[in-house]
Amino acid sequence: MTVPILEIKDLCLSYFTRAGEIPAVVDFNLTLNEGETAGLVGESGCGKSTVALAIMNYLGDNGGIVGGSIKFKGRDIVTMSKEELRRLRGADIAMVYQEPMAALNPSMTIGRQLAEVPICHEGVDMATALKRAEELLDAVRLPDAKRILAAYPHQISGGQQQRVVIAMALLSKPSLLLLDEPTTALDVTVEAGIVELIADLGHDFGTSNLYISHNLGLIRETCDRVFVMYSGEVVEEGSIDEVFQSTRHPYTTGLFSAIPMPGSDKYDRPLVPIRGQLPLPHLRPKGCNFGPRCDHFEAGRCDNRRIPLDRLSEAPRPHAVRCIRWDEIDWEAYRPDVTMVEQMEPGERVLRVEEMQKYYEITDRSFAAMLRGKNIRFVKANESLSFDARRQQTVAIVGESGCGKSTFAKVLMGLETATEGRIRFNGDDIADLPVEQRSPEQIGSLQMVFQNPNETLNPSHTVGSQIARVIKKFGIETDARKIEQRVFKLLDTVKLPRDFANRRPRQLSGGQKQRVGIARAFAGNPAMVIADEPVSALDVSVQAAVTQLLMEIQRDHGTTLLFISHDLSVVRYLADRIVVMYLGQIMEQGTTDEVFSPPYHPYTEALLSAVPIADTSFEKRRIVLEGDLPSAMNTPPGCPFASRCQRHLGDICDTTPPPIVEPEPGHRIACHIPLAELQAVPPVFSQKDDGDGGDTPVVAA
Amino acid sequence: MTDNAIRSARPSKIMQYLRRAALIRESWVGSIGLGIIVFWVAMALLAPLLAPFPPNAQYVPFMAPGFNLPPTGTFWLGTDHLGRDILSRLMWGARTVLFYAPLATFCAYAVGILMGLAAGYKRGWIDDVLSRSADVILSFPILVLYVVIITTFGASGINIVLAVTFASAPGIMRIVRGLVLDLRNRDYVAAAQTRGESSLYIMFVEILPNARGPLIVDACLRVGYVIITIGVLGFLGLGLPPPDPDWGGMVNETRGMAMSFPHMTIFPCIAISSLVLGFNLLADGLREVSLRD
Amino acid sequence: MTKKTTDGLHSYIPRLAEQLGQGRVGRRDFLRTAALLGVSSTVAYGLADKIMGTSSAALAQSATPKKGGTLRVSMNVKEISDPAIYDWSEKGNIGRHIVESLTQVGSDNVTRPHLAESWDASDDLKTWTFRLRKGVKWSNGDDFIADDVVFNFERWLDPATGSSNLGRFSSMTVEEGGKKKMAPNAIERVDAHTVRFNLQTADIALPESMGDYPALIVHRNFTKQGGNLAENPVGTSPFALKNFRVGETAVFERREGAYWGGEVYLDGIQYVDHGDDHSAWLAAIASNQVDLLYRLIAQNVPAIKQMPQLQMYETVTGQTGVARMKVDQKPFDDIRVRQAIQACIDHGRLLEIAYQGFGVPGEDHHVSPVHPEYAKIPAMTQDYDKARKLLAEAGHGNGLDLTIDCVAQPAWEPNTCLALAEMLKPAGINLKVNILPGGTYWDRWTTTPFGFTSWTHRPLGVQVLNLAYRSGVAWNESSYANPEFDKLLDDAMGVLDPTKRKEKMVPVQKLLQQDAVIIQPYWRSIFTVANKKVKGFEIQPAEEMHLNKVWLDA
Amino acid sequence: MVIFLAKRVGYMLLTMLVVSILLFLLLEVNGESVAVKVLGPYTSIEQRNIWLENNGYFRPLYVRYFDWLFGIATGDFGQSIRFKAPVSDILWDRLGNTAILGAATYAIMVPVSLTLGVLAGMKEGSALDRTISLTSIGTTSVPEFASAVLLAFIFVFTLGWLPGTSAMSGGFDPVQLILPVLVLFLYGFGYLVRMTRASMAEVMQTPYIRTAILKGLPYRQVILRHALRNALIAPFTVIMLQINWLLSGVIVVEFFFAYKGFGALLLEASLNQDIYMIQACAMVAVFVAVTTQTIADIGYTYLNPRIRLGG
Repeated sequence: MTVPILEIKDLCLSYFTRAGEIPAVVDFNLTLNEGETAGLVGESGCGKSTVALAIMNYLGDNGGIVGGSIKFKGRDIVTMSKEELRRLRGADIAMVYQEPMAALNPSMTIGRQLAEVPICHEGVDMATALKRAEELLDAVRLPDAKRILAAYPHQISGGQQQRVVIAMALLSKPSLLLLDEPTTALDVTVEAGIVELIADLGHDFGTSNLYISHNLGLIRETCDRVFVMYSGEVVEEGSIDEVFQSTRHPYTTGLFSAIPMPGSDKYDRPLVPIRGQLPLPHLRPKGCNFGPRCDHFEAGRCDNRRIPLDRLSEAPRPHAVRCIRWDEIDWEAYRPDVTMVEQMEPGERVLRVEEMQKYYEITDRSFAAMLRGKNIRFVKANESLSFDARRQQTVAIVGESGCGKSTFAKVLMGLETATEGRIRFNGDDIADLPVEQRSPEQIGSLQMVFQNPNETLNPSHTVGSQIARVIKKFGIETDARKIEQRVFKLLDTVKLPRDFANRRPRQLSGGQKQRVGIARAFAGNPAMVIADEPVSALDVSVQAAVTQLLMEIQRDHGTTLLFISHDLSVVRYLADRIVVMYLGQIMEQGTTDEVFSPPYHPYTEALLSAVPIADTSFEKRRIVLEGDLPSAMNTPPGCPFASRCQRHLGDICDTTPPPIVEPEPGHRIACHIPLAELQAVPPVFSQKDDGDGGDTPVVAA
Repeated sequence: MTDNAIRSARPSKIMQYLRRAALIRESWVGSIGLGIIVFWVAMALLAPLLAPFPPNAQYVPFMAPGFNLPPTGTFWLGTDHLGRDILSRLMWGARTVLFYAPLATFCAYAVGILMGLAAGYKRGWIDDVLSRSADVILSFPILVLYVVIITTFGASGINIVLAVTFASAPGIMRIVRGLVLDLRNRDYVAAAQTRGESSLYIMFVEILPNARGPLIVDACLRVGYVIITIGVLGFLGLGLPPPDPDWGGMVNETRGMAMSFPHMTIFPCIAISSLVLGFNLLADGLREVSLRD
Repeated sequence: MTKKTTDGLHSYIPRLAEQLGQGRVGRRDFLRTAALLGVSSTVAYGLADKIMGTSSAALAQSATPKKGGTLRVSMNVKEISDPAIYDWSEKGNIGRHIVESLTQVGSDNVTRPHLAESWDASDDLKTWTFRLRKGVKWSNGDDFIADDVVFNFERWLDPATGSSNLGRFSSMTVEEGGKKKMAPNAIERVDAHTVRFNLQTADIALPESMGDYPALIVHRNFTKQGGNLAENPVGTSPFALKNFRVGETAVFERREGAYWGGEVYLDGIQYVDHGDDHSAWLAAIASNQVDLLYRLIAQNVPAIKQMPQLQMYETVTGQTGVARMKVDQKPFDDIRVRQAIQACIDHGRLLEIAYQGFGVPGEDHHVSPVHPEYAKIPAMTQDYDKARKLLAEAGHGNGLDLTIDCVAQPAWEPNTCLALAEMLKPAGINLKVNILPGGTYWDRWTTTPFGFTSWTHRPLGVQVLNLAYRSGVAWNESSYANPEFDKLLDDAMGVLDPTKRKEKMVPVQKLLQQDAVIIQPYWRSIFTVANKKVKGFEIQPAEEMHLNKVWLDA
Repeated sequence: MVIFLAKRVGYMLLTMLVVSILLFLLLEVNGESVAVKVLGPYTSIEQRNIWLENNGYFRPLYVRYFDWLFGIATGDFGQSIRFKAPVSDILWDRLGNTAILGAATYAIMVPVSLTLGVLAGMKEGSALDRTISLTSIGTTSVPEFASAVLLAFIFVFTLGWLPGTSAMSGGFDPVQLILPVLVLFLYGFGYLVRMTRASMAEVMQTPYIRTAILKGLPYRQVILRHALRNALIAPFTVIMLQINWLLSGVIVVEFFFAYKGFGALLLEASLNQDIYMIQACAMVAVFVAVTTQTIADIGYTYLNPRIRLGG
């Protein structure tokens, strides 16, 4: 047998802080053969990025390898000299980073940054190096490579930047490519392109890849083998099919139940959060790290000693699990406890948005603009939005960054006023009513849950006082004692202990902060709550809990939920109605079922296709969009999506605004393509076993 | 847990601040700085008790450190050219310095924070006007500004405070404005806005407390700088009017004699440098600690 | 060696000589008075030697002067365009290396002939005849003649010039419509080398006044040629201005050709401006960047004593400072208040604390022991009980808050005020010292209720009394107006006999002292310092730089 | 870029204009007091009025202002009261001297501070970093006047190695620059070191430095090519703005060492109420400040492609 590209044995990594040695990764084993792609998956803090950096022997000043070996093509990286290591880095092992913008030097042209690699490792001259760089930019499918070579990083889009980083990694033809969350910072449609690129390049360049991600769906789509990590340990490893189909670790199963799958449904198959929290590295329990959160925990056995990685078979690279009870549990029969949510009928109309339009004026102070006399330009953030929301209903607004969904939220909240159109909320037109002019009742009945858990609470004030302020502000209670009681009740509602009232936000985890944010939004008994990506910044296990909580409270209060998200899988799970936006306009809207099945708007279709699916029983058609999102400053006169559309018809798309077709009452699609043609499009997802046409991926023309 | 128990478990505000302040122990640099400052604050507060002589009383001029004049007492750091006890003057001088420098800094902060909050939160023309005015003031070399102000309006404590306020507030405004520009985009500010909170509430309750970290660090540095400024003005003869001791003035009055009687000059120099060092070290320590958070 | 006989002398000289012989007049007083009355110093010294049997040969140089070298002097270099309006002795010092005065006050405080060779005064001291030195050449080749002197006097006495000489020679002026102007026929050109002055009032100090720095004689075409000495430095002195930059430097070179005053040793003089910071002056001489300081402040004296290469010069002077109270302003309009303050003062201690004891204690009447007419009157003593009693009578039994204005530099002035404040405390007077930048103080020096003003040295005591305490005169900063004082002062000024004048001065001094117009802490010594290689230098009480006979021992 | 430059220059002029108005108002509104300062306190009201009349002080304020402004624009700052000479005769020489002093200080301070700052920032928390940081804090804490007194005490009086003043009376003498430059250097370099260190340390933490290291570049190249340029953007601005600080800093040093520079001139003018001189000095100081600020802005833009080429 040939020597594996990478062979990691019993690797132990630690960080050394003032508090002492903190083990970051324990007992890590991995073998990667030529041309293979391995995935490391786990939630934040599980040590997966540390492993990647250890492979480059780059752990910073306070980190170190305390045990084990990392052999690259048989040579141990741990014992290499600095010079050997330097020659290895960038040449034989290369890395792609999470934030492409940050990974590129802002004050050097891309050409020079790329050229450095062959100059440094192969000693070629600048001209040759630049030529090589240009070839690679072509290889990563960047058009106009010459322009990009001369550009600075900030002059190109995020997707382009990531392609540059990938090109940089591949320049010296490395044998091993480390990909650390390479798509997390990108929009979903861009992500799809990068994922496809990585897969193709693996074949073209023959690299072995180590793919690190928190996203099970992405791992499934990109990797051959998967290593599930939890709290510094691999808890389960095996081939994709083994791990995804016959999961044998309670944590892995927990992960799968916590993420929305195409088959999950909020009423029939709700998400199941993993209870508890990830233990801090220096407070790990004895025995199984996952023990305290495990439904199958058995005192005396699971917390007795360190749990070894147990092989399920004797194959050379078997499916292995770090659980002593894996063969005792009846995996088929196991159903975790979960509160089922009853289906609710939508009530009366709460919100009606009619032809709402929001333009921002940009004053162009350049001389040229002044000469032309046209120094005011408009950013068309929202263009004639119309939709309704009813009591108890969850309406999702879906779209990628820059689609105008946040602007719409601002107008709704009264932080901005609409340029045109009406927003009727409980009968009042609030489109032109800034928040200062709204009555406390109006404000209180329209509240918001924010995206970033670290920013949603003011770090300077206690949790209790921040909730109390809302209660006071909306005049719900005035007596101090009653306010306090109400704060406690709200904390009960979001399932947080009452003594959290005295805590400061920094003492809370992300999920807990988000719960407080929800409590704060519901403090004024709102009729409608706008949730702006409330779970996107949270780990998957926490996401499920917060999502479920939101739904429960919604049901208990009969609240209308306006859910803003870019994640179609969450939306599909959660929403009753979906509004798909692109560049400030509504492309499609309808009930969840209507939007998720043909006829699709081509953009909806692309979005659906871009969602990574962790469920191996589903197959999906791949549609990769070309190009980047156009700027909202100069939206095309025709269909905003025309420039990237995979079903582009011709000039009509570019010049004429699309008509709105209504296949069903309430299901509206803005597209030039005849309805019949749209209806003929096969669904993006299909059950694997069905054996119909869904098996063959359809790539956009 | 009962509600009452929860309430009693709530730590008092003062304790919380003390606990935060105690974090400085984690930085030995900061601890030393704090130690120096505490030493001088103690000297200042206890000057009436500790100082062996009245600060302006005149005994025998030019006596070296340790001079003993029975039955009056011992002059541990010697006497100055007017026969005043240098140790006592340093102690009383600490009062002057530790009164005017923080007062001036505080006033500058009060103005600077107001301007910075308004400019950074309100933006628009308010920002334009305030920022431009700040630019104009900041374009003066700062000591030039002090000299012109003090010579025009006369040397007095209040004028020094006003001059420092006038000259420093724009710089503080810039810092605050920068912080506010960042903080105003936080979700909790949006949350407050969506509750219809007034601008004043948002500026002072939601934004300002979160800007305090960098501001406290800056304030420490600035107090040090103001101490130097007051010293320099004293040195140039534009400082606080005598006879009340002022360290810069003490250096100024005696430096002509430093060759023969170095003690008269060197002790005030050490005093002023050590206090500035204290503030600089504390600022460094605070920064270090706050980065660790 | 004496060419003149005593016959040509003023009628008073024989009597003076008699008194000297009887020991009623000191040698110094004799020399001084004789000089004032136009007796050349050689004659006067000879007379004195003859009478007293002493020898002035000791005055001659002890070593042979060497020629050559440039003397570097640290002094503020101020603008020098017009000597008539000089207001700082630094200006005079630079100007004096170009243009000269008719008389010169020596380091011994005796006025000697300079451009004027000799002079006579009438008995009533109202008619003065000055004979100018012959053979003096202007640097442009012109002869120095009486027209030059007349031109200067007429210019000084024209109010449009703005010269302080208008007051200095007020005996040559008349008032007309509230304005002073030159009296008709006040200056008379007798011949090419003789000028006669016809005074309105007797002025014993006329020759002294002619030696003052604003009385430097410029060329008769001065105004025509631009009126700027720096740009057109035509003068009679042995030096020529080579380079002049205000605030930086002034460089002189010895002129070619003979100088009327005999041998001049230095090749050149360079003044260097080291700013207002006295430590810079000290540093400059300590590190041998200059050879001579214009002024050494008393605080720096100890430092000099540690540097063996330096020679310090000291002289007791009529330089002083007075804490003067404005007698027409509250609370100083009450004489008891002023007297109470006076009673708190221990002059000796003020001298000790604020000026390190260099000088003599003052007696609050602005006449110095160095002045010829100084009369010894009973000393005052510190008496806090008296002070408290007076204050209580004046209605300030519960204490009194006062503020005194003074300049920030030189340091002895605020220091004196600070010491004064300490001294007033036991009597319940709380004196706040308001230290001002020079410019600010001089804006208000005549108007502030309580101010500390420095007064420069003047050869005669009566000169200052005339300038500062006579009713209604411009520099009467205290607004003291006492007809009795004016009359007594007139009496004293009409007397030539030093002994008699001394007697006449007793009531003058006593009256001023009793009226407690000023607290005069001390007469201060002034100092300067030179490198030991600088020879032939003498410190002059008015800080004038007379460098014509200075030489460098290289 | 041209537009940017034009904007900066226009903005500069605007600032100067505002400053000139402020200065004019502060010092010249009261013609009477100007006359007192020019003619001296002993003059009569009549004389003052004649002077005021002759010098156009009875014209409306704005006419006087524009007249004055025009004078300044053409290099005529009026007549110095103290020196009885045109302000411009004195001012430019003095400014030149200060420029020499400043240049000498910069020639030492900038390379030393940048080197030390970069060394300290390269490895944050190392012994070298600690030493450099503490030293720079220490020297920054000693005011200029204290270090001037101490250094003069040691090098002039005790050791006698260096001249005590820097009046340059015998022509330019580099030895006389040593002490003033040393004092300015000691007080100023700490700030620059700390700025550079902070900037360098921040850059060393950035992902692009990690990228560069993991590209396999030699450490020298990582520092020189990737870190330095980005780390020096902030210090560059500071260096330019320090010129403004230097104009203040020289006051004490020039005063103490009797250096014939701009700072001493300004101080003496202020102490002697030489208003035309004060006005001229202040205008010049502001001009220097605004110019350096503009250069700093332009340089910052040049060094930072993100701003230069639009974000």
